[in-house]
Amino acid sequence: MIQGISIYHFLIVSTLMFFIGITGFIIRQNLITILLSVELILNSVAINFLVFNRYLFPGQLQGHFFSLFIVGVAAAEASVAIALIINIYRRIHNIEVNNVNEMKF
Amino acid sequence: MIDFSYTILIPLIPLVVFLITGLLGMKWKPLVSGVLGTIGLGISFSLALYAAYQYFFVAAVGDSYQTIIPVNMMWLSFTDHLKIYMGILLDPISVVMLVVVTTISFMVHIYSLGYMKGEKGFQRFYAFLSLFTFSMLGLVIATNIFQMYIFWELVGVSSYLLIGFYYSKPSAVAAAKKAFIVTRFADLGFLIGILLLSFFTGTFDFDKLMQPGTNIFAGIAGVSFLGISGISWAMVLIFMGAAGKSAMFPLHIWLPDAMEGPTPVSALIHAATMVVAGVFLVARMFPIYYFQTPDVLIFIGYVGGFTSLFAAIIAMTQNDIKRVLAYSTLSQIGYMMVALGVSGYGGEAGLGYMASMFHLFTHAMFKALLFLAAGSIIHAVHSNFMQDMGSLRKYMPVTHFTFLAASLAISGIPPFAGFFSKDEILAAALHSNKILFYIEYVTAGITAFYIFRLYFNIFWGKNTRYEHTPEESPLNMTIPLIFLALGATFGGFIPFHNLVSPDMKPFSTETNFMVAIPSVAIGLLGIAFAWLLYKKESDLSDRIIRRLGVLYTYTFHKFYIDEIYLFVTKKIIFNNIARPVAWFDRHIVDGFMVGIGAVTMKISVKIKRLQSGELQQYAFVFVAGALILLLLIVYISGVQ
Amino acid sequence: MDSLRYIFLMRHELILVLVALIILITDLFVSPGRKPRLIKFSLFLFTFGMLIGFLPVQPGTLFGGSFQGNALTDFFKDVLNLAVLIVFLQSDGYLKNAENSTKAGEFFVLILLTLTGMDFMISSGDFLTFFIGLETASIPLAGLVAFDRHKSRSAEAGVKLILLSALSSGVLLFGLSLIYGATGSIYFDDIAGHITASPLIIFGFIFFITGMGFKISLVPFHLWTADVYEGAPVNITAYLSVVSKGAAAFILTIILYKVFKNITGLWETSLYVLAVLTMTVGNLFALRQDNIKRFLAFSSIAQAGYILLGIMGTGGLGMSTVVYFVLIYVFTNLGAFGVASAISNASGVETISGYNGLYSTNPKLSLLMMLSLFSLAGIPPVAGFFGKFFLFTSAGNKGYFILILIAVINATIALYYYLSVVKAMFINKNDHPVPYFRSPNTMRLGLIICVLGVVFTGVFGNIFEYIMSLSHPLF
Amino acid sequence: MNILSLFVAVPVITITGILFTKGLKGARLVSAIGMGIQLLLSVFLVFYYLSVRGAGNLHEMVLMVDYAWFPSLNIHYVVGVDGISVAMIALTSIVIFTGIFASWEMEYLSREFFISLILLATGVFGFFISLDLFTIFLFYELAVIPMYLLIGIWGTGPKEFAAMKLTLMLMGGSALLMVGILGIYYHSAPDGGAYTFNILEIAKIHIPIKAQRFFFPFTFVGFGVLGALFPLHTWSPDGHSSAPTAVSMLHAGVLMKLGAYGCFRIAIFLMPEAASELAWIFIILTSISVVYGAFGAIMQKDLKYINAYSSVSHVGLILFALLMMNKTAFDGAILQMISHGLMTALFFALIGMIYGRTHTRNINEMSGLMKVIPFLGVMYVIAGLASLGLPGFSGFVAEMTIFVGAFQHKDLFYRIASIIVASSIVITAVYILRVIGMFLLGPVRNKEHLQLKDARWFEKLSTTTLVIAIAGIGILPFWLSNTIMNSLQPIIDKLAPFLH
Amino acid sequence: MTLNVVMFYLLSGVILTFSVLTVTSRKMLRAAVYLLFVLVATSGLYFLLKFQFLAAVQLTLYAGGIVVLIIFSILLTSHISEKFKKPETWKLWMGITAFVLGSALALWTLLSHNFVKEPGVKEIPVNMHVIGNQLLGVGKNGFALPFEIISLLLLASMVAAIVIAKKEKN
Repeated sequence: MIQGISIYHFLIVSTLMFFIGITGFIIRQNLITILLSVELILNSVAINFLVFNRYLFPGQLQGHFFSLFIVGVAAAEASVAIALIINIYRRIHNIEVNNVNEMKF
Repeated sequence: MIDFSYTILIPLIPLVVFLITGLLGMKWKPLVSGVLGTIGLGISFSLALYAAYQYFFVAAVGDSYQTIIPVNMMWLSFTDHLKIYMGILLDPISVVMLVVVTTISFMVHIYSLGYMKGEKGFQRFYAFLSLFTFSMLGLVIATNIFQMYIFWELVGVSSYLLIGFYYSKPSAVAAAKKAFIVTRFADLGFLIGILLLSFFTGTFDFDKLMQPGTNIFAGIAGVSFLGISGISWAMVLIFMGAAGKSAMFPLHIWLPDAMEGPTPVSALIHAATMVVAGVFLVARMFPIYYFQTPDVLIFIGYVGGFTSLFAAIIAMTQNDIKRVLAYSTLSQIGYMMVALGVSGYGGEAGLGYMASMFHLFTHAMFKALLFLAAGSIIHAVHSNFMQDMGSLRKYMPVTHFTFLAASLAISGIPPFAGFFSKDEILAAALHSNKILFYIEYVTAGITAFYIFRLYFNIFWGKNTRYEHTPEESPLNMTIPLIFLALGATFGGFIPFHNLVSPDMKPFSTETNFMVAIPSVAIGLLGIAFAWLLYKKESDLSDRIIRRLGVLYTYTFHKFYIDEIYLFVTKKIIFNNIARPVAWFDRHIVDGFMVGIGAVTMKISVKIKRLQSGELQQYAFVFVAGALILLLLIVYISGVQ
Repeated sequence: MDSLRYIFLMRHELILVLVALIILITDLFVSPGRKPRLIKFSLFLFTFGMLIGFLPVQPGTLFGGSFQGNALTDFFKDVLNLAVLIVFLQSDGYLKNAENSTKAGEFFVLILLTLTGMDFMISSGDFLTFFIGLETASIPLAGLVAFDRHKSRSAEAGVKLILLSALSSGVLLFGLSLIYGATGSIYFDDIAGHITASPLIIFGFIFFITGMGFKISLVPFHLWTADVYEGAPVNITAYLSVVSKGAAAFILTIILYKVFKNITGLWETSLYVLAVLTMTVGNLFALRQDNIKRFLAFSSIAQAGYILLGIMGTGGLGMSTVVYFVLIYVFTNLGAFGVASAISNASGVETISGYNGLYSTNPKLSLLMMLSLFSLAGIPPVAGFFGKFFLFTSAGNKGYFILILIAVINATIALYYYLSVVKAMFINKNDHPVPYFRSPNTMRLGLIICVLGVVFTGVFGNIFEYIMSLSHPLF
Repeated sequence: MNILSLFVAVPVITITGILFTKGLKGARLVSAIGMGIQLLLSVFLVFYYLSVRGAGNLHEMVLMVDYAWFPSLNIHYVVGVDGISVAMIALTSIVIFTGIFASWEMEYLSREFFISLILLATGVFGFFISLDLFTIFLFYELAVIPMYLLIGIWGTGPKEFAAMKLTLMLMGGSALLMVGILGIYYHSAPDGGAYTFNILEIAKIHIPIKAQRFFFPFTFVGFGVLGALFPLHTWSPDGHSSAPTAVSMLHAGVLMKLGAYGCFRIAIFLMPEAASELAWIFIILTSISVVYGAFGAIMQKDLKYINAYSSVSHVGLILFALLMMNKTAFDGAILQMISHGLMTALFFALIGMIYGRTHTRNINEMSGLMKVIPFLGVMYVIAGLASLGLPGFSGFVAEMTIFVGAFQHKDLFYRIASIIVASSIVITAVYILRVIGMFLLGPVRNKEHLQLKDARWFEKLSTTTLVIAIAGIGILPFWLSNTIMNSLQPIIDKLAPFLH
Repeated sequence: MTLNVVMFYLLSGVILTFSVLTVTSRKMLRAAVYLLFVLVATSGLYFLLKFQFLAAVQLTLYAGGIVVLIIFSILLTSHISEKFKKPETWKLWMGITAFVLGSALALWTLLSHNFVKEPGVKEIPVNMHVIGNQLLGVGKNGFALPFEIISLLLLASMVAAIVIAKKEKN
């Protein structure tokens, strides 16, 4: 808990970060950059949990651990995603998102 | 009380014969069916005569006849009080009808043994004849109006089957169809009439309906629709049924076409029995007409009167001898209707009622005779047209004399049967309705003219050269002719006023010379006119025809009534209702249903871009979906 | 003995992990030529493990409420096990292909581990366990989806799945974080009391629903479904559409009933909207599909819509109709996918038009397919009819008759496309139909189980009654 | 085993039996035996029923059996019959029996054909014996769905389209029905207690009027689709014309009656207030059905189309009568169900036989067939006459009962509607006679038709059976009518407070 | 204005700026590096919130591990110098819509909510002892179960990653 900084300040940051991540997910051209946006999203959620934990419910560490596990999940997610992206790269020598729309309608 | 339950055999025997010949007939020699049918009808005929004897001369109580119901079985129950019974009701008119029907039918059965010999479907013919006879008998003995309706329909279908007997002939098929549909249309009226009547009175039974002074009509009092009282509607609609079967104008169009059937059939059904069912129906319902709806009775009289004149006029111009006879039948039935229309109820006032039944009887004799004789002629000449005939008196003496007897009878020349009955009708009309009297009076003259036009053209006139010399018909055809000729000649002496009257009490009547003399005179006039024109080959008639011009043309074409009907059915019902309905169903209703499917499919194609395969679009939809859902829920739940 | 209680209560998960590890290790020592034996071995092992799951165990909670075991979850896990067994049986042909056989071990391990994740998710008593279970059940799936490495479609499907599922996890987490912020706990039991209809909780709830909607492919969160189903190997698609979806639906129901019971009206409204969208859009898309997997994908989307109707009934009835439907859905959908898989393995045909005239060459498969499709369409007397009828009954319990109307109209639309497939197999003529082939015995066994399930699950009322007896005490 | 359940069991056993046969001969033999047993069973049932009633059993339903199926939802397998269902069962047995013989030479995929056909029949039998809404609904759908295959595989013409349309429309109807059924279910315990699907139980309570108003249209229209209620009848012409003979027979003969029967047993019986309140709407629709169907038939060229439209008209009459809601009209409606069932089955059987010979159903391409195939011709004429309501055949009895019953309604509007509806008998005559005149009578124009062979033994058997049934009812209607009337009494007692 | 407040604004500024840059930078490697900055700044926030352990994990695992992994993969799959095309307009619009709508809604919701601290609870210290106990605790507020499950997750992810990325024999 930081004196002079309310919970809202943190929440503004995390929320903006979350939606920046979402925007990035939507507008980026490259699969890896999309993955970066995902990391932003997860990160912002982690901040949320921590902030709530610290500001509102300091009696336990649920938020803290949630964040911790989010980091772990993010790692797992990233590893599989990267493996898949590399696989894509092997198939089509390109990881532009515009090239992975073979299946549609 | 005399047990009349044996009368059940009268209709049942033809039914059994029908079933046997219908189911097994094909396995036998044709003649077996014919003989079987004839014997069966012979028995029925004897039973009918015996029943008549018993009824009129043994069973009468005091000076009035009783309504006797020897048999009445529940057949179908609609409600607690509306039930259809199948039974036998004997009263003067039904007994008379029993005799008439069995007599004519028996004669026709015998006659057909010769006439139809060698025809394909001989068994079928006899089966149908039996069916018809059964139905007709069932009709006349009906104890309730619904039983009557049932047999009414059955005679209709028998008529259909018999008119269409030569079913490979398109004209016969068309005629049969027409007959059935026109009468069916009329029967619809009959049915609705029955429904109305039974709805208000709560009964179908004649003996309840016919009680004079009964109060079962109380429920209908005050009910009216379109300004006409409920009971009038009912009775008019019932008369519509009668008019259909009896071919009253404007439902008469089927009868002339019905001549496509074999001639014995025309004699039996379309001259003597079925077509008078309408008259019988009106007579049966007479108390209701008379007491409840006298206006309708007058209406009936006018319809009859108009039809009789109208048909007689057309008959003057036709060349097909069977058609002439058909129009003549129309005209004569018109007489009967007039008679009913002008009749009163009790005592001498019931003269018209009696006269109509009397005329029905005599007409059955002489008209059947005319037809059978015509059949005999056609059999010999192989043509229906009088142009192809002439001087036949030399070749076919029996036919000639019997035909002459019938012609005199129909012309109302004493002492032939027609004179008496027609005279009674005219007398009744004179008493109550002058207009109808004059119409019938004129008609009588025209009748005499056209029938003798026929007679002279066939038996006198030009010396036609025949390919095969015509021969007199065999005995089994001439015997019925002779028998009927006797009937036509002497039938008038039967004291009908002692037998038939509305209130079932005999009354006395005598020949009214004020009526008889002029009517005989006009009959003779007509005959003389015909003699003048057609006795020898001359162009006199042609000159007159030319003089008449368009009048003749109209008459010759039967006043284009058929064409009007054709217009209504083909153009209006078929082309402007049925075809549009079919189209509407296929394209609009079904089109709508199919359209739902097509639209669904179309939407499916239209929205396919939603699934674009673009990862980021998916993400956007995902997020936007969440946000919109959020807005929606917040909005719906109304939080803050 | 406390630890024994742990072991017994978590027997499903433990056995699965154990089996997975055994397979993983055995795999290391099996030479490539003997991989087919590994398949048999794994099947046997799994079947054995599955049987252990049937042991009756007293209900209870572990880890301070994080793990909740009761008869219903146990039953559901058994259902999932059964489904996976069928998937394994049906994958036999697929795994015997030369290029796949080397990866057979991984195939089993991945499926088993994801299944473990689902089991944990089902039993979870707090959002953290739930979330980790969910991720365990979905991240490795992407690997399975991309299992056909040489196929670019498979790779594409994998990427789409992993990225979108990451996004959805993010959204879900965001929602959970807000709920945590509003209630101060991640334990279901603690949260339930604090749930009110405040905007924050609604926000959190909607994001939560969104994330779950992704897993059970509700419209508009469904867009990945068709592409992934199409790209993935048939058996994986089957696994995804049946097991993964079923588990998600189950836990969603539990959470809705338990955690969000204070805002029942709200979530019913949102499910209403989602159900209408899901059924309608799913059906509309399914109408013109030719690829059988894509077709089944959209059909399964529409089916998810029906599940929502069941959820809306709330209470024991709602719960049991959902479970019952999932049970039936297992047999039904696996039947359909099984046939698709058999045909795909034998001839490579994966289009509906390729099925033309199938009945003339492979009558039994066609019949099975027809049964499954009828079951999907809800035609009696096959099980789907009962499943669907009870779902609707459940919705009727809360008076949602208009929704039922929409659902049944949709079911009619659905019938059109199910019948189209039937038509292709039975009516359409084809000069070169898929030639006759005989599937491996394991595959046939898998199909037979499906047939039996489809035919008998519905008619025997005891099954539904059993589920009712399990779920009624819980709510 | 309960005798009623046998009606479901025998077809199922027959189907199982067919599975073990090879080829046409075995399949048809097993089918014929199975359905023959079924026919005997139904004859036995008729007498058994009468004896039970004769013994003084006055329960609304007899021979009842009740197994709890899904106790938690109170779904039971309840069977029981009254005179009405017995009559319908007998009808079904006759039609399916004759249908088997009408498809005696179904070469293509014969086993599958007979299986589907009997499956259809199973649904129908189950429907008529059930007293539980759930089972009724189940059997209802079971009866509808084999139609798709039967038409789609063995049909003629645009069969796929027709089959699809038919199935979708009917299932759409059953969709509405499901809403109705669930609605009834959830209002079956207004005073608390367990909800029930059991018709007899529900009949004892009074469903709130508001609910009735909402659910009656669903239920009625849901069943009405199968009864070809205007404007939802359009599956009928296409479906019937594309279906193979036996299927048309069964469908027009029996299946359409399911709709009417359901309207009666469920919609009207359970929700009488709404029924009498909303009847006028459906009276209008059914009146249109009757007249419009008849007009629609006039200009058709395809024999089956004519019959399909005629069925629309005739079944419309059934629904019309049901809406009149009095005993006589009900009686008429049920008589008409049976009568039309037999009649139309006969029609379709004959059309199938004629088509099998001439390979056309277009009446313009045939003429004078009476001469070459007199047996079939005569049978057709008999069917036609029965259809146009000739006394002596069942149609007359039924129609007259309907007209008389409908006319007993106190309200003038209803009576006028009755008159309009009655006018259909003329239109019927027009199209029946037109078609008979066109293709049976007249000279034989197509010389190839001179070579045609008349009916074979199995064809004679099948048509004669039907004709005997039709004529039997027509000549001696009181037995059937009385049986129905007696069974109607409890229903009328229940409805009485809500009528007019 | 304490140092903490200044630090907060600074870190927030860094986070937001580099977040935006991460999603807009047209060079891939740079984007990855910007992400690294974001993550590092986030760990700074964690420090401020006195979650030192998590901050360390964030630094090592997230910033150190994941980002490096990503950078490796970038190097594997892309040309460093390559500049992306500008995002297509429709995507841009979608992104902006999502951002505006989403953040507006979320912020409005969050800011209008009155967060109150749980009354009367003692703040528990976040030291390694507590963390260790809780992480392996099996009771309430113990996270042994998730901890075990995530091990499975990581195992499975590894297997999955391997099975996909493994070099094919042929």
